[in-house]
Amino acid sequence: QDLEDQLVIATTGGLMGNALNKYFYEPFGKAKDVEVVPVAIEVPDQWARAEAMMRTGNVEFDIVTATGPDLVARTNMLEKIDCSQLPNVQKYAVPDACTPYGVARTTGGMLLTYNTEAFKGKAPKTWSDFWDVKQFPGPRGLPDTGDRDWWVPVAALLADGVKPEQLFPLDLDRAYKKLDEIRPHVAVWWKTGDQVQQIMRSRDVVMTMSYSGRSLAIIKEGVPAAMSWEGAIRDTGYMSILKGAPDKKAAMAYLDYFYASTDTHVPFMRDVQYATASKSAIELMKPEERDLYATSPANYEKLVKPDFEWIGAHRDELRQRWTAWLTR
Amino acid sequence: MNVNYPSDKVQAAGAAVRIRRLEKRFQSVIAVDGVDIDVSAGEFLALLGPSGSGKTTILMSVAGFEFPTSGSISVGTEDLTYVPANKRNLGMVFQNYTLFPHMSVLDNVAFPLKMRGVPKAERYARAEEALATVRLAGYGSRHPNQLSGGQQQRVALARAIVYRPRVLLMDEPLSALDKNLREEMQLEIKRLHAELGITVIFVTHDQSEALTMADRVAVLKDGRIQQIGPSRELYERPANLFTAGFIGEMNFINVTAEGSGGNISVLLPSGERWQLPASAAVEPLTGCQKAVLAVRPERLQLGDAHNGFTFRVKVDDVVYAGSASLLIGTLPDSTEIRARLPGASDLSALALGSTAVFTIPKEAILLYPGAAQ
Amino acid sequence: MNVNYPSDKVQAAGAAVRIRRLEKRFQSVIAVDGVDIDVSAGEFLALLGPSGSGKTTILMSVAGFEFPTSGSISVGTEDLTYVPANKRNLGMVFQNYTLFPHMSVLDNVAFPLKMRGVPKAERYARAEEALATVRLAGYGSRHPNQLSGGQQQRVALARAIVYRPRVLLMDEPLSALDKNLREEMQLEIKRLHAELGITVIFVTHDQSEALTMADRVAVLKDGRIQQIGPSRELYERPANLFTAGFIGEMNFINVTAEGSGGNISVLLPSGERWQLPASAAVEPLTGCQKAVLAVRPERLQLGDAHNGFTFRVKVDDVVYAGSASLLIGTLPDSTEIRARLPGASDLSALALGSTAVFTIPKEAILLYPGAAQ
Amino acid sequence: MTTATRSRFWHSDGRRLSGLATLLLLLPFFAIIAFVFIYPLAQLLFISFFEPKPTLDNYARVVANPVYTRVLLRTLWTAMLVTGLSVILGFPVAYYMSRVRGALAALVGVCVILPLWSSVLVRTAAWSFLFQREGLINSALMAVGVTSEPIKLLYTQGAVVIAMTHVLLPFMILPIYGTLRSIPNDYMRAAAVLGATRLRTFTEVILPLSMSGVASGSLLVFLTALGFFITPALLGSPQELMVATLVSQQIREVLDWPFASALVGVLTLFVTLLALIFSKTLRFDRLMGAQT
Amino acid sequence: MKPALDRGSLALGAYVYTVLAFVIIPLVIIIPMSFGQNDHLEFPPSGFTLKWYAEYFTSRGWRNATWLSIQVAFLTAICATLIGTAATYAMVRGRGQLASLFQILLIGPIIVPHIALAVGLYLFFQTIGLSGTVPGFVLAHTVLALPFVVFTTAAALGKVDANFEAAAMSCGATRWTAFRLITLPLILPSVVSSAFFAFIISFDEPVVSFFLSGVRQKTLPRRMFEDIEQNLTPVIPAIATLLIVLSVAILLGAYAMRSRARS
Ligand SMILES: Nc1ncnc2c1ncn2[C@@H]1O[C@H](COP(=O)(O)OP(=O)(O)OP(=O)(O)O)[C@@H](O)[C@H]1O
Ligand SMILES: Nc1ncnc2c1ncn2[C@@H]1O[C@H](COP(=O)(O)OP(=O)(O)OP(=O)(O)O)[C@@H](O)[C@H]1O
Ligand SMILES: NCCCCNCCCN
Ligand SMILES: [Mg+2]
Ligand SMILES: [Mg+2]
Repeated sequence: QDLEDQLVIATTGGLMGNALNKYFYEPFGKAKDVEVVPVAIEVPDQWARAEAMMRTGNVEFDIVTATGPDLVARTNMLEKIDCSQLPNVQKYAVPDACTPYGVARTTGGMLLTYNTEAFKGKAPKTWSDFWDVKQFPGPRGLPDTGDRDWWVPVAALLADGVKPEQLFPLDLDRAYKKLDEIRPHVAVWWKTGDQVQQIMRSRDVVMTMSYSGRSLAIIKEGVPAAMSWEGAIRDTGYMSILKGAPDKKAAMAYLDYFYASTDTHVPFMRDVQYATASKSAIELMKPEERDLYATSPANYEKLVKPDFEWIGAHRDELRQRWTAWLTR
Repeated sequence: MNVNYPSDKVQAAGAAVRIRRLEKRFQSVIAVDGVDIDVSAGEFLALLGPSGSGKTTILMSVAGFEFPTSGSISVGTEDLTYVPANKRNLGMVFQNYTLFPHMSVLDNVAFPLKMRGVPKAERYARAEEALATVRLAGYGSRHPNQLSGGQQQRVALARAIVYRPRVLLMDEPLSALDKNLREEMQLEIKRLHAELGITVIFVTHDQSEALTMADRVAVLKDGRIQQIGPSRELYERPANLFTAGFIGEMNFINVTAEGSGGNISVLLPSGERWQLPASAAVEPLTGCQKAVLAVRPERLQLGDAHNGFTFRVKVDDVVYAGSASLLIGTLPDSTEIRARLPGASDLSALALGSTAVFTIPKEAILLYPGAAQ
Repeated sequence: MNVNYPSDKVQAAGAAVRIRRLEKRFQSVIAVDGVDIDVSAGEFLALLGPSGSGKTTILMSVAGFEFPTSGSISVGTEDLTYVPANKRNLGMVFQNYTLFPHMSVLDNVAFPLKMRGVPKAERYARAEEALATVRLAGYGSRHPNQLSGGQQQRVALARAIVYRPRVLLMDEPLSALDKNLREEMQLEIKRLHAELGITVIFVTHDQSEALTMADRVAVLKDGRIQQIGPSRELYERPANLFTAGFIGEMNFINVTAEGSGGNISVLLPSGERWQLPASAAVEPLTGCQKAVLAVRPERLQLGDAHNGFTFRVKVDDVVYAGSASLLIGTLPDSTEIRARLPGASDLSALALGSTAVFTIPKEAILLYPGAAQ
Repeated sequence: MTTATRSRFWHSDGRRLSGLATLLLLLPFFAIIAFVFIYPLAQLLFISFFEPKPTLDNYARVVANPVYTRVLLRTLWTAMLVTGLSVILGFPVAYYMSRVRGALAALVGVCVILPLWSSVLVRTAAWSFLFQREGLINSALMAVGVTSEPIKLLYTQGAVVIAMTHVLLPFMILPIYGTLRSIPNDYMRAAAVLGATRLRTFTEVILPLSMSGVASGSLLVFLTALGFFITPALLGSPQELMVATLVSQQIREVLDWPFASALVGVLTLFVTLLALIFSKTLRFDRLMGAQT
Repeated sequence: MKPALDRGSLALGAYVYTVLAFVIIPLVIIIPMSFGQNDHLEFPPSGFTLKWYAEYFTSRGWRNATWLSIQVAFLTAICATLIGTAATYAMVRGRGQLASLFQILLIGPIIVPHIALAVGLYLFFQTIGLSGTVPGFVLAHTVLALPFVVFTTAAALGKVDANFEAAAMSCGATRWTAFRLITLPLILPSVVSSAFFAFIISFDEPVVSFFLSGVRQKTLPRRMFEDIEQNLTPVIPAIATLLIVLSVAILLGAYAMRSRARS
């Protein structure tokens, strides 16, 4: 196969970047004689760069990280992916892993995480508990990053008693009315995964919405924290190919390679605390370990499945509403 | 000698200043080394000395900006040695005017009254009055940078006297002005002193300024007083070689002197022998000793005037200087001699290299023990 | 009058400087307004004038640091009007020494030679020699900040003459020095001038410095030459009222004058009438007109000396000034009159407020058309 | 004789450089500023006026939407708070610096300048650590008994203002120090001898004379604060959103570059206007007075 | 007797040192945290280890970032000092016509939000291929450092009497020689310290580097920013400590040099 010499992949840095490098980039590079160049970059910066690349016609990235709504809202910047060209994905990944604009990489949940020492044995479970400052007093954390403009309203609607399956289309008026209640108790609007870990460690908050992987990391670290999968929002990171990517063939090859080996997915999942879409890999784990991941059947069924079409179509409205409310 | 102003007026306003065993060290430097000065009420005293002689340090100690290492300072009956400057109630004029640039002239002059809580209307009235005293009535609304150097110094003077302090201190107040302005201001300050009867201590390193302005002059060197006395005394009978050389011009001739009875006999380098009256010796002479004969250039008369000693000088240079001409010459032993001859003199005979005859009046000669370098 | 040095030596080293119709404007300011000066080879010319009169601008034009708006400057036979400063080969001494602080004294003096590519050994030898000329042999290894002001100015002088320029320019080189040092340096510079035969143009605003040092003085005001001539001429017969007032002290009395034949008759404010010789009038008088009678304070003699006109003065102040005393008084019409009396005079009769009689020698009187303010 | 007036462009008029030499020496400066500063900003402005089509809509949005006007006003307010706090903290330090001599002066000087020499990132991170709920400040406050519960410090306007002040303080201190040092000592002495207490000397003489330093320091701090990014981003909560962060959001997340450019345009226009109006006040030559 | 220290100066002193503590403490607090054993930051740190320093010195990523930053900062120091000193000299000794334009342009890089400049520069550099290259960083950082270089050298140049150069020229020196032999040696301490300043500004610049850093080329602050946001471990305090020590050393060196130059 005649691949390009290099492949530029934009991923968030830190733990995720290191693990990807170890389990996928290096082996792929060796196997296909392609130099993989990882670019550690926050998702928003990645899109800003991509925008500039589109404007100047000088595209540097091949593979970028996209979230669900991006696959709907940013199709003008993405290459269409022909899933039939990715036999390994077809073979080893869960059925909906390949979409027209992205291949699922990792799945986690935006879930409630709390300090186990804060409430004298009581344990909050649902978003209603998050809103219940009488029973569970103390400062809260909520995200102000990534897809918070729908994550947080979704949590608010759940707290207000909306059934998960009736969430979409989102009733934003109701959501923000509910949000007004919790607002005074939010001490931190966190911006990065590392920050959400820090505020849990430093007890700047007693309860927060968090990436499941980050929560898992601090629990393993020994911080007295626990997470609840009740009402967690599914958060899948996709690998997409930027329009005009210089190394498109290598990119496609990598997407396929990612799912080629089930064996590497298990230690990878243990390292990054997120599940991949490899259906064969999760089956290799013991049940109790499996339950730490979003894709374990028990958890997966509790996850709120967002309607990306709706979200993608209402992106501007969501964001305007959020900014207007938050900066008030 | 200065003309004396009616003494009752003088006594009224000024205060006496007593400086006792004043000493001030800066680390290893002894800036002032045991100075005693009594300034009587209404007196105008000049502190004169070369750079670094301690003039400013003494004045600053009186003003309260330096606290002495030891010794005391009192004004009138009060011991002020360690009183802060702003409680001393003395007037002070600085070299560079120090008018506050952000205030009008009137506000500058009214400033000390404001500090003393004088109500607005009164303080402006009094400030106007002080401006009139320095002949700047009507300049109140200007800003300092719209005035000439001399005018600025007048405003500084007005500001220093507006609260009628009993003592006025000035640290080289005129040295930034050019010659004509300086001479005008010298007279102005003297006039003010006479009018107000204030006690003035005036620092300068310009000896003619000190002589012109002061009732008495204190000559300083290395933090010590060399001589203190009225101008005429200092000029006409300086107490030691330093003062003699520092104030005015002076010719020095090394001689050997022998005192006997009412007369002194001096042996000049030329081998000549002059008999001087005993009064010529500023300090008593004993037996036969090395001495310096001193005489002012303006006391030398061209030609044999029959009223003193004559001697011959080789003419090295004649410098025209308007109101006088300066002749520079040498004695046979190459001692340099200067003579200042009135402007209208006929100098046509004094060709370069020729020899001229001069006469020194007997009473113009002073004799000091020691040797000139 | 200055003594003339042997003229052959002078001619050898200096160059003539010709300044023609020099004009320099800074935007709207006319700093120099059509000045013509001829400085002959080896001459010492002083530019004298009040602040802002254009002295520095003229000197800088000669040095090449200002290019004139119009007019020309030549040295010797060369037109230098627009030649860059570094190609003019003139010596220059600035007011504030401008010794390069990071170089030793010897390197400072050797600097111009280095610029001319003189080999190291030779340039140090010549620099040592120049230092010896200004009597600073042995100071070469010091740094400028280890020298006194006078010594620094000598080094600056050595640096300016080491490459034997034919013209030496100096802009108030002595004004930062104190009086004694200044007088010493004045003689030093004159000595150097005589020794080297160099042409010197010397800027000063101190008239006594100009009179003492220069062969000729050019008096400037508002960018124009008021008078140019030898010191004695300037002092004894100033060409106009400005020069008369600016150089030395002068008493001015407003009179009405009427010239007729060889005599002039002036009517004094007191009503007296004096008959003056025609030579008293500096400019010819026509008919009956307002005029100013001018006389120097040192020409007034106390008492009736029978050799001139006598008049009465009310004594306002007598100021002792060492070598002389200054009497300040007023005529009946309140014109101020000053008299400078020799130091040894007996002034005991001059009580404040009393009236004194003075004599003016006939030949001491000058008469100018116009009126004093 | 030469009387033709010579062009001062081609020829030095003696002491000063010729116009040509001046230009040649300035050329690299103007070139790099033109290409690496003016041009890129101009390009952004171009986008703001011409995308999607020639329009003023982007600017209209800045003014019309209360969210954005609120952010602009909050930015102004924060910059003013920072400026005020800088004056209050900085003036006495500048004053003290201008009085002390010797080793003490060197110590104070180093303390003032050191922040200029150390990473804004690191300093901001340090503040976030100090401001934590169980951070040093809260521990200290609780130990002293000022409070029994930890107070919320981090992600507040207070945190942003304090940390920004910390970053900008040297820009306030140095110009004030510069003016204070240029006031001759004799003015203080003159005031004292005329009867002013130290306080009166300060209020009547020193303060008015140092106002030009305060003005240039304030303007510099204020203008710089308007564009601050790192500190509000790391220490502030969304309620403290400032213009630069909004710009960054529009650029990084919303990808609405025309609008972000319009925001930059408004900010740049405002800042340039202020700088032009006060260009007389801005004595930047004094800024680095303490450095040399 | 001699008056003791009055209450006013005591209060002033107390206030000033409190402010200075406010200035210094955030810098000092960093240092002990770099020795903590845990992965995350804590104070007081538990245990003592040098492993974070070791990690910094051995990690290829940190090393590459540091090396890039050193190269860029070094070249920036040279460019900014050359361009800045030339411009300052022209302003101080030149004809002064462009003075107000110069002043306005000079403060531009300080007061225009860096994020705006960063985006603009990114767009521009991306088109001409300078983005993520050493020359690209150097150009951008030179613009940011120029004002500080100019302020520093202008202050020094203002203190050098113009007559020094005039004197040298009257001695036969061309203007260039006069500058080289007289003016330059006299302002050299300030020129050197402005070069250090430019170095540090570049070495420390987070915002513009943030956008200009390319796929491979990443400056030290860019990496630090990343780690602060995504992976905050005591490596950051360790680097900060090293930077602070470096700054203090340079500052003290500059002071020493100036006081030697003065004596
Ligand atoms: N603050 C100070 N610290 C150290 N030494 C000082 C200080 N003030 C003065 N001196 C030293 O004390 C001596 C006397 O200084 P002072 O200023 O009183 O002299 P001065 O007679 O006023 O001289 P000048 O005519 O130059 O003004 C000098 O040797 C001076 O160097
Ligand atoms: N560079 C300049 N720009 C504008 N005006 C100037 C400049 N240089 C001199 N002038 C003006 O030209 C006039 C003459 O100045 P110049 O310096 O020649 O006088 P000066 O006789 O040397 O005075 P001083 O005795 O004060 O040194 C003054 O009015 C001065 O203000
Ligand atoms: N710094 C942000 C960490 C982002 C984690 N992304 C999670 C994607 C989960 N699948
Ligand atoms: Mg003194
Ligand atoms: Mg001049």
